Amino acid sequence: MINFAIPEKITRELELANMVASQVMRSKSRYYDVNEHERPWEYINIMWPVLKGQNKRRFEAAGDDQLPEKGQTRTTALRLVLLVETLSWGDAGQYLCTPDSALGGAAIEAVGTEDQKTRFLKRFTEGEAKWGAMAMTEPGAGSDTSAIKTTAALDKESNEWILNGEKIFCTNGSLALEESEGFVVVWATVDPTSGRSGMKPFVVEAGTPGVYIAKLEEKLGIKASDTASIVFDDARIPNDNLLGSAEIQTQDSKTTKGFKGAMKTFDLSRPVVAASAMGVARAALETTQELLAAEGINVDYTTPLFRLSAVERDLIEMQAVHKAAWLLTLRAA
Amino acid sequence: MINFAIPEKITRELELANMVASQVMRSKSRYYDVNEHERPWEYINIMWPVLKGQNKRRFEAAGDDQLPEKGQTRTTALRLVLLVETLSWGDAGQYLCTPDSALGGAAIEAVGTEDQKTRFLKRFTEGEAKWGAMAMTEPGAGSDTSAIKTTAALDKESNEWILNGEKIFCTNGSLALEESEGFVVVWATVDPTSGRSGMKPFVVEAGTPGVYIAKLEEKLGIKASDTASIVFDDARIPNDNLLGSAEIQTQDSKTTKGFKGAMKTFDLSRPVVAASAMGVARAALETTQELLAAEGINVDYTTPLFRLSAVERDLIEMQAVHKAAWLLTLRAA
Amino acid sequence: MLDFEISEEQKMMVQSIGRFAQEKMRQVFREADEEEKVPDDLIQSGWDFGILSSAIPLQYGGFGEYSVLTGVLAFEELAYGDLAIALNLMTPSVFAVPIMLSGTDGQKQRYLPYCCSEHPPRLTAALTEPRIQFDPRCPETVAQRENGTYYLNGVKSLVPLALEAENFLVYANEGGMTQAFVLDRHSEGLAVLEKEKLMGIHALPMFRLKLEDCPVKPEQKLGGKSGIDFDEILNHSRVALAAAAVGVARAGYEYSREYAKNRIQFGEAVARRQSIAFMLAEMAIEIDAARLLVWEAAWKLDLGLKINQEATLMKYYVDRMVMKVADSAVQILGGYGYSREFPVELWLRNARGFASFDGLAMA
Amino acid sequence: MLDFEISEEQKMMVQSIGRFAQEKMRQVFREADEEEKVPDDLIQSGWDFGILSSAIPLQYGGFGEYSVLTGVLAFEELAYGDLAIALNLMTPSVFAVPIMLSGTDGQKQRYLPYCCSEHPPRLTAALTEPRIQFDPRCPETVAQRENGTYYLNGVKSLVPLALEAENFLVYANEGGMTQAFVLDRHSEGLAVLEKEKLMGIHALPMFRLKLEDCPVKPEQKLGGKSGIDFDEILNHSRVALAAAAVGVARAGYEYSREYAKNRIQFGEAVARRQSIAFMLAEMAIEIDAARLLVWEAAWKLDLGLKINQEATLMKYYVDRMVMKVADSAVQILGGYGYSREFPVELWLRNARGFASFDGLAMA
Repeated sequence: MINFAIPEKITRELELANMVASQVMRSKSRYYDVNEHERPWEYINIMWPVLKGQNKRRFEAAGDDQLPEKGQTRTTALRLVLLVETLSWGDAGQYLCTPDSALGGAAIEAVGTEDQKTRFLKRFTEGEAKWGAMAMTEPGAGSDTSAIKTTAALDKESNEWILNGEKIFCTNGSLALEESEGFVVVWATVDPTSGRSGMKPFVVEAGTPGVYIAKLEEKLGIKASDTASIVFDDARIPNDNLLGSAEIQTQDSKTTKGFKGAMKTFDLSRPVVAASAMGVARAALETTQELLAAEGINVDYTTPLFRLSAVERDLIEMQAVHKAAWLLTLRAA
Repeated sequence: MINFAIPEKITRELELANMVASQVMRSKSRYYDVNEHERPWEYINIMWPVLKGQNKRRFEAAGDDQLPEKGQTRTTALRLVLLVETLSWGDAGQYLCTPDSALGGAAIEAVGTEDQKTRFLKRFTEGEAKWGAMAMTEPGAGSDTSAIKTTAALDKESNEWILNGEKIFCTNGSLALEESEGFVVVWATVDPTSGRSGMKPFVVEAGTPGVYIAKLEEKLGIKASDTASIVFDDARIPNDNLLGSAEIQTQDSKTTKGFKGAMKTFDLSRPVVAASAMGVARAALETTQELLAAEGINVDYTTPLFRLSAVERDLIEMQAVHKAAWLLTLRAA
Repeated sequence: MLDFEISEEQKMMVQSIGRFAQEKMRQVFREADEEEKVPDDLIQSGWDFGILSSAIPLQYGGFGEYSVLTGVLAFEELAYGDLAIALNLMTPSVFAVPIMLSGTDGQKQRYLPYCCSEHPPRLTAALTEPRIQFDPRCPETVAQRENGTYYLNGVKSLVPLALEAENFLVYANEGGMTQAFVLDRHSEGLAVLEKEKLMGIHALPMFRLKLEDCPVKPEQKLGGKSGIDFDEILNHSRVALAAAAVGVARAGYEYSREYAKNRIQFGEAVARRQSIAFMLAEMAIEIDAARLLVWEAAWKLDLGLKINQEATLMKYYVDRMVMKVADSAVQILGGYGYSREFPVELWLRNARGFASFDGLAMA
Repeated sequence: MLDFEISEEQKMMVQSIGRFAQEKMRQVFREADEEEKVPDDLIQSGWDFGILSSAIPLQYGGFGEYSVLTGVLAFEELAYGDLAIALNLMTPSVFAVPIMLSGTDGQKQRYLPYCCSEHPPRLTAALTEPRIQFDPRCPETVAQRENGTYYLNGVKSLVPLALEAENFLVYANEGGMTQAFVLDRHSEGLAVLEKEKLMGIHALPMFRLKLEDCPVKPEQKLGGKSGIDFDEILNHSRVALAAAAVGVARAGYEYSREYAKNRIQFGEAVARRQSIAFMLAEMAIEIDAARLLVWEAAWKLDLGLKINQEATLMKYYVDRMVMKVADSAVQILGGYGYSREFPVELWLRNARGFASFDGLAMA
């Protein structure tokens, strides 16, 4: 039954996020834009205890092994999208520094064993702030993710995977590997000749020898956010840091599961990225409206189109496309 | 040396065209829109004597075999583009019925022998109105012109080419083949296995047995313009109605001349088609401005953007893109 | 709680109207456009869905299930079949819905039962006026009261099915507010003028209406003394038209998508070329976004909310969306897009009108 | 007669400035942006082209070859190298060109020879004001005459190189008309305020200027008693800025085109994908169209024609074009487009300013 109402419970939950966004994040927005690569600790220190508590409750509940109901998943997704929109309205760069297992955690949740979940995710329920990340893109593999060249070779003797290669554009790569006890889920191929089906995700933990942050990207915006290049130089990780099976599905197999798993993780993250964009858009739209209102320019929705000023019509267009995009985002959540 | 002035001589020459456009064409625009497939004889009868005279002078001058100077070619192209813009400002559908050898004639001019020029083009200097046309598109070959399936086979006994196939979207196909003593230049392949290099242009004259107008397209607009489907059913034409050489260039030959010839003909026609579009655009723009001016809406070019009404800014945008496109058209001429 | 699924009942209705659109409307829509009329039996079959009568309250002979949301679902499907036939078929709504929303009990009793009859009632409405700067909130047709009688003066345009209408709901300016008056076809001073000549929706014959000192009794003023909330009526119209625009756009999108998948050039389906594939993706995105805007506005109307803002944003987005999508459909069909042998040129012509269709539909 | 070819002399100038842009400006533009300053020797090398002095009449020490068209050709090339450095380098023009156009003979004699000196003179101009609804034809900075002296009051923004300037040309509203006044840096009541913090063109330091009862002698009013034709001066500025926008857009287009030709994904250059190829084609079309609009406006200025219409259409088109092209360049580079290791993000930031750069360049 069609319903566009966002439950009041969720709206109330957002009040804290709204406060963080408008007071903590906004007041430091310009600072972190000017001081690239400094970390927004005010924001992180507020978020971490809250998230840690949530993670703990979720982690403990997971033992019950109950599948969430459909409606519940929906509520969770909606809550996440609204939260991300609100925090990005505050500051998209700072939001990206949220201490969270992020895409890496999602991959572990999706295909990890119980043991792996404990080994890699329990840390998000305790201690200092931590980050997870995912490393997929390489200099030669952008939109063409199937072209990745980072290799993982199993050293049977030590029962370790040896990783070699370079990953770029890894969001929170430095926070995960060098600035906290986090991890990065790295996509590597166990057999360069077998294409997508040879691509597997590996968990690389902070402090692993042979793993270096080669560069932090200097960017146009979201400068608080750490976008790392990571080099793997004979980096050794335990055999069971591989997520899922080591088996290479044949090309004609319908389930090129490794690659599909990666794509699936990205799929789930799409509405969240969209929500972040929507937060930035709303911030821009609201600020524009406030500045124009201060000049006496407001939109009267009963004015016929031919009598609108150009600026008023721009506002209507901005509001219309913003709303259209927002409804699409909510539906995708 | 940069110069945006259109010579007064050319502007003066356009006065007649302007009169025809505003008085003859405009007054019948709606009529021919409602009465599809009727021919705009008022327009044709005014244009034919003028064009016939021009053709005659040009035809006779061609005997002198002087290559035109660069500047002269430029003037000719500019004159043509301005004329087409003006006539299309009058009515684009009627303009397309201009009695002319058109693209077919251009192909003959470009690659025809002296004998072919006389046989096919002299008719445009005398007698009743006539049309030339070009038939390239087929049901299965639109943007992919190299996929044409119409065949031409040489019957060595009778020394005739036998054409079989179907052409569609042939502008003035019916005027050229059934309503005047005209001709159509038909692209057909002499060897379906040799791709583009097998494509050759053939002149098919009005009254050729085995050539039928299968359909006149019913269209969204330009309804005065005849857009014909032509069927060739063992249509026989003399051997020397082939334009250019019958030889098939090998695929690796740098000059797949037949095909390139076709493309070249289209190239030359691009600025003319653009000019026709520009005429329609100017008609729309001017009419809009006139109607708005009657309502007291005019553009003041000194008003700052933020104080413009939405409609005023629309007018500025329309004028700006119109002008940008027009300058590109003039430069391409 | 947020929910983007329509109910089972609504799904069934959408399916059955969708079938009607595909199997019946699409059989005759080209001929209806060229002949400028719709076969009576098709109108009757459409009327048999009872879209209007199901919305009318029980006490006036209907089924009392009025839902703007259900109404817009129906409009999308009908317009997906053919816009002109949809508007033709639903013309009684432009009379009936304002009566439902704003009529006095007497007016409801007099007119609504007629809207539940077996055959479509001959009712229409006149809102638009033949001016570039027409503002429905400030019409130039005026209603002036003198000695207990209103006198209407002005010219109305785009009055659907006016030639056969028995009653007209005429919108006029009374002291700066738009009010509506119910007129009889035999009203003194009312004249149906020439048929409108339009770019599209030919299967909906529309006419000019002239009102010259046309006397109207006060009880024929919609809503009686207090009149109407015109904004509300306008928004009920805009949401219906926007839903229809979504239907037209979807028709163009689906047709051009199937064409692109089947049209082979350069050895592969043109849909495999990014210029076509990305165009189709954008069409799908914008249609879905537009539909969500329509649904949200309809949902709010059903909650009794004022939606001037929502309706304005929706109309702005949808009017542009439908033109862009219909134009892309024509482009994707290449030369065939320009031919009347294919439906997309008709959808482009129909799409172009939405910016000036105010009042031609009601949900 | 219509001719779209520049002269041989102009070609040579374009080539040599183009080389300077490629070989010198592109070496330092990123550092200049991050450091917010341009190396002095680069400015000097640019000044050595004599772009301004060649335009100044012989009797004032120049070469007397003033041509707006030649000026816009130079601007496109310089801005192709780097917009901020170009504007920095050409700052004296915003003072000198209005003097040339509207100055009294005394004003020309006093200031123009200085513009022909070996080193760039420290001259600038103040037009813009820090308000959303700023209209250059109606500034809020006012000039009021009292007892034979003008008093200027107001705040100016975006005054290039104000910190080192010796003279300012300040535009102010005198009785509803925009007039210009030549001020000395030591003028009473004139204060250079804080440096502007902007999204781009960082290598052109700009400042706020405050005028508080700042007295100006009548002979310092540009054009003397009759003043200036401000529209003409504004159009000379707009044509120069539009040419610069074409240069920025071309930089983005060429860079992203080469990237797309060399970036292999899915086994082929991304330039072979229609979504990229068509984007590049549109960029090329719009850059060419914009350049033609600029050239036509410049050509008309050289003929002494009034070009309010041409300048408005040109500015409208060019401001949008440069944003669209610069944004497409960022998009074509994928993730790299967002990185400051690549130049396209800088061009996008610089491009965004054209809508508010009035007065920052003159041709």
